[in-house]
Amino acid sequence: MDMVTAAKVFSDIGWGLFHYIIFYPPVYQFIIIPGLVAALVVVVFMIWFERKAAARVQMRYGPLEISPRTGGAPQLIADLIRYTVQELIIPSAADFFAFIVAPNAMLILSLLPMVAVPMTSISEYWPIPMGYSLLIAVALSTLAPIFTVVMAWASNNKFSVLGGVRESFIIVAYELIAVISLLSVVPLLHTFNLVDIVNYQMSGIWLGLLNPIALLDLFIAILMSTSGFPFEIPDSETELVAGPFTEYSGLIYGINMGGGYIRRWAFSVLMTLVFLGGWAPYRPGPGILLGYFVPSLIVVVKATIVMAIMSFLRAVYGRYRLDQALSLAWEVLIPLAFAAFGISVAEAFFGVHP
Amino acid sequence: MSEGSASGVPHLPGMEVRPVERNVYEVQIGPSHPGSGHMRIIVELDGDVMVRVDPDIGFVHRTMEKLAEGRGWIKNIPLFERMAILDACNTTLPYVEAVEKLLDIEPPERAKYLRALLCEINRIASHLYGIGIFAVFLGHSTIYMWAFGDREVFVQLAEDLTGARLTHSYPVFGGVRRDIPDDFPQNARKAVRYMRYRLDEYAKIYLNNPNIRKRLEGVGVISKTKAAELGIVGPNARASGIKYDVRLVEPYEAYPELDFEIPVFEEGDSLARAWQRVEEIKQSLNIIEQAVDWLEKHPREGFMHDKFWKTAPKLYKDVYEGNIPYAGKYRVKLMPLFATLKVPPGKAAARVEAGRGEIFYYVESDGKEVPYRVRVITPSFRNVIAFKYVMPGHRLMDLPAIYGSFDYFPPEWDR
Amino acid sequence: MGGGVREVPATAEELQKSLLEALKDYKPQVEPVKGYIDIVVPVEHLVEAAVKLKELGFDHVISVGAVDYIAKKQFKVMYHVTSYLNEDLSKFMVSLSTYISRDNPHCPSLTRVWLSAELQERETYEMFGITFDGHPDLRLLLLTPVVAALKPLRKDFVVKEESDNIETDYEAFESSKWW
Amino acid sequence: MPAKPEIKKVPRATFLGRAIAGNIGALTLGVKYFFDPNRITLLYPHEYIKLKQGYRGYIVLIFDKCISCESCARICPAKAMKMVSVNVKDKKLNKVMKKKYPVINYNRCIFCGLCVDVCPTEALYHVPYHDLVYLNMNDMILNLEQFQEQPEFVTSKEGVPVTYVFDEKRGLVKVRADESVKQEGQTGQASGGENK
Repeated sequence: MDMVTAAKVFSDIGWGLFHYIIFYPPVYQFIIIPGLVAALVVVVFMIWFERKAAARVQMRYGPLEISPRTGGAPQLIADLIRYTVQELIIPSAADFFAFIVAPNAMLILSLLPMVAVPMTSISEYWPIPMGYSLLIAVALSTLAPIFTVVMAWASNNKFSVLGGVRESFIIVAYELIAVISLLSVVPLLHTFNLVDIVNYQMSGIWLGLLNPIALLDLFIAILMSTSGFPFEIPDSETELVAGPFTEYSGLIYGINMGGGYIRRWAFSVLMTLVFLGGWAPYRPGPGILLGYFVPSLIVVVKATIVMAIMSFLRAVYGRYRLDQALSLAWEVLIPLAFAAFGISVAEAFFGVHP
Repeated sequence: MSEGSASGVPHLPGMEVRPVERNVYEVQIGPSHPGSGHMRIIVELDGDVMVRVDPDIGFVHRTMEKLAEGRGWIKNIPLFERMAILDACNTTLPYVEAVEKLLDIEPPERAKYLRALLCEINRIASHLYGIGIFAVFLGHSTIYMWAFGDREVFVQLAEDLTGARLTHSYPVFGGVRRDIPDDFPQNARKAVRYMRYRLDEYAKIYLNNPNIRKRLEGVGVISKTKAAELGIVGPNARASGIKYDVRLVEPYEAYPELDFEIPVFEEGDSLARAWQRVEEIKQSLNIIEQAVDWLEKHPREGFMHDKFWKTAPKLYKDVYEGNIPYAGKYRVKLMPLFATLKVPPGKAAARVEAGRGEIFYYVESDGKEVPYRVRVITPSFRNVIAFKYVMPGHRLMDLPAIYGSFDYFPPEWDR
Repeated sequence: MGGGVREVPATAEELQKSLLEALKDYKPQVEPVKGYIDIVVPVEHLVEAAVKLKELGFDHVISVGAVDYIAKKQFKVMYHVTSYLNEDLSKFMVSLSTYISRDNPHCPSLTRVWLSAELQERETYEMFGITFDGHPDLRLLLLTPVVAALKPLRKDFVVKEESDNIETDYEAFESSKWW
Repeated sequence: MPAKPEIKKVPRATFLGRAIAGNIGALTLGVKYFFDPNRITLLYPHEYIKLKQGYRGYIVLIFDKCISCESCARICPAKAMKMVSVNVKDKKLNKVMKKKYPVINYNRCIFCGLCVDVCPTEALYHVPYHDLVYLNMNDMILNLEQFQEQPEFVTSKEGVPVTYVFDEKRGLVKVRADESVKQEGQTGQASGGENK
């Protein structure tokens, strides 16, 4: 019988903690990369970038005063602290439970697709079996926006309700586009497996090049879903003060404000994997560093660039009217999405498939 | 929504309780609202379509007409320019003209050109302000910043000319208060050239942007007859095809001698109103060039009516010529009698084309040191009525697209 | 006005003459004014005169204003009109005005003739307390009911302002009273 | 030449021209300014604008020139100026007599400059700055002694003086005030907004 030393017990527990909880891939992916922590870091950077980029175009500096040398980069940290310690006002007429739960549920559900995406081709680090991972990720991504409608209804405010109605119109419109254009790669590669999809793109032919219409469609659908310009319709501040978020304050408003970005982050990661080659051209090597961190870093950088392009549109566009956005979605983008699907089928037929 | 809202609410003075129809959703846009600026629009929505629109104004009312009855004649000039400080010269000019009619004097030629020059600088600044506010209504923050940044160029010109950025108090009875500084002509020409090329960029990123075009095209259409019936003014009327501009029908100051066009659009929608302002800026730039050329060519004399300048002591001329080091240069000093001016009894009216449209003053004097009655009608006030009759039938998201296209300015219409 | 010479088809005098001719059924009077033509008709003929002017081409109202002649116990209500669609008439401003009694002032509304007078009549209503009979929507516009009850633009409403005394003694000046 | 009306048309665009040329034009212009920003922000109070002479700023009294005519106090639209009586020694007559002098209340002053323009002996003048801070409203009422000295321009102690010069390509260009004289002739080479 071996001696059970205290040191061994502790090291076993530590190893267990690390292996089964902290680096248990589903948990790790959800909490750290590409989940909550990475998302927060990227969102903080992205809000700063959005403000700085718009400011550059708009003859001004943007956030600067807090630290002129870094271009005002800590501004968002300061904002975060402010939101955290600000007073939380809950209107007496609001539905308390739904008012509090909905934003948090939205935040969590926005990140849920992250438990289904692989960050490397080494099966040891997959969060779930990858057989139908694209389908699962797409399905999970559709859960979050419903809670925006719940928030609007719970706020018991006219502007909120109008914003919530607009949001629900938009959900119905963009989801179909996003789902069809994401799934348009399936007939081409005969697989729902995200790892296979990325591995195919290792050859240098990104699916975005093979099917640019699907890429464009998905790009616009993401903008719509996360109310980015030119589709910033639910919380259009000129006529509806802040849309569904009118009654929110303090930390919960901060969650709401970041919520859209986090959803955009989740979609960007998905888009990177499916259309922009994932961790290609890097081939994951052995070990956790080369096999997991490097490829996931590549994905994060690519997805950040996608988000940066989306953020830059704020400086160029105004917002569409609700019915114009909807008609754009139903009359232009959905036919385009079907066309993209058709292109994939045609490409598969003519043998682009490896 | 309709039943429960009125019950159990105490009826306070000034509170209005009225039934709302079923299936109608009443939204109050304003008064302290990012899209409105101290003005409320009560909108009744049927689905997404506005069925009744009631503009509720008066949140920044300052009783200018009453205050004017208690102040001396010249003291009203700084008062009235606070109606629309970004259009200060245009706003006070008809008052000055009306009083000049009562005094039976006419400013000399150079003063007329100087007034026209500042009027056009103000008009550009005012239009740029309007473009900027309109753009932020549509969510286009870049043009908002650009227009306000480029407006700074013209505010700087006005500052060089008058010594104040916005509240110029520039035209006074019989003349003006400053002559152009020496480096003004070259600065003005640079500003004109800069703005011309900037306007092309505005068109590229804003007016020809498919997103903005889609928002504005065919929205808030006002036909020519409808515009005449509602009596809307200025660029908004001209965008509906009405060939009416006070500079055209009753030219004042130096305008009869200047060569420029009055742009008229016939579409009558929000997009035409937006283009109207761009075209008017182009014409104003032409006028600035001509006025500056004229002022440069002609000798520096005749900036104040002889009645107020002939008897001026030598010191006044020294100040004008800059012989007194601390006093600046090209300042036109006022005779002390301005402080206690008495205007002969009579009634006079004058109108001027301000940035947002025709501004009208009715001035009545009974021979005292203060006016008996001053009636001011500002362009924004006459445009309010359009909201009531044009907006119904449009969608709620068209409200900013129509509201902004009229170039609203609450302090001006509330007076 | 202005320095330029314009060739106009009709001068203001000619227009005034022709207007008096056209309105002669309604006992028009002319008052000497500068910058526009002032035609005064009795209050009972106001609507008819307005209809006639509209037929002549004066299609919109610039200003609806009133003047309080407290010594004569009268209000003068003025409608400054001009034309948009007839470009020859645009040069001229014509004021159609009427005198009404100062106590219990009533005036027929011209909103049905000129829609553009709607908000301005509401303003005159609240500022002077003149009731415009037949106005479709006579409510307060700029003021709250409490202030409108004082009828602020009437001459007997005096704004309490600091006196015009320009002198002050040194001690009072330095004290904090003087904002 | 009087004005003439001119019918204009809103530029029309075909569907493709709108969807492609319009979007590309807007995006390229945005990208152009992203890489070459034209900033005009004044980083107040690290920088402050050195205003030209002639700016209607704070007003200072030259005691010896004042002839007590009261014009300034009479013309003041905001009733910010008042006359106070003080005993002064007249040099010519060599006796002490009561004279009136203006004092000013900056709570009310609107900087219209009418008092300066109306003064028959040019006893008042503007200093070219206006951004002063007072600790309380009482301090803004100047007495006769304070009215005679130029107010302390605190911003100038910490900040860098800049001026804006006109430029054909960039509208207003911010330059250091001491350099603006040098750059007078050749403002084209814009130091842009990066000038700090």
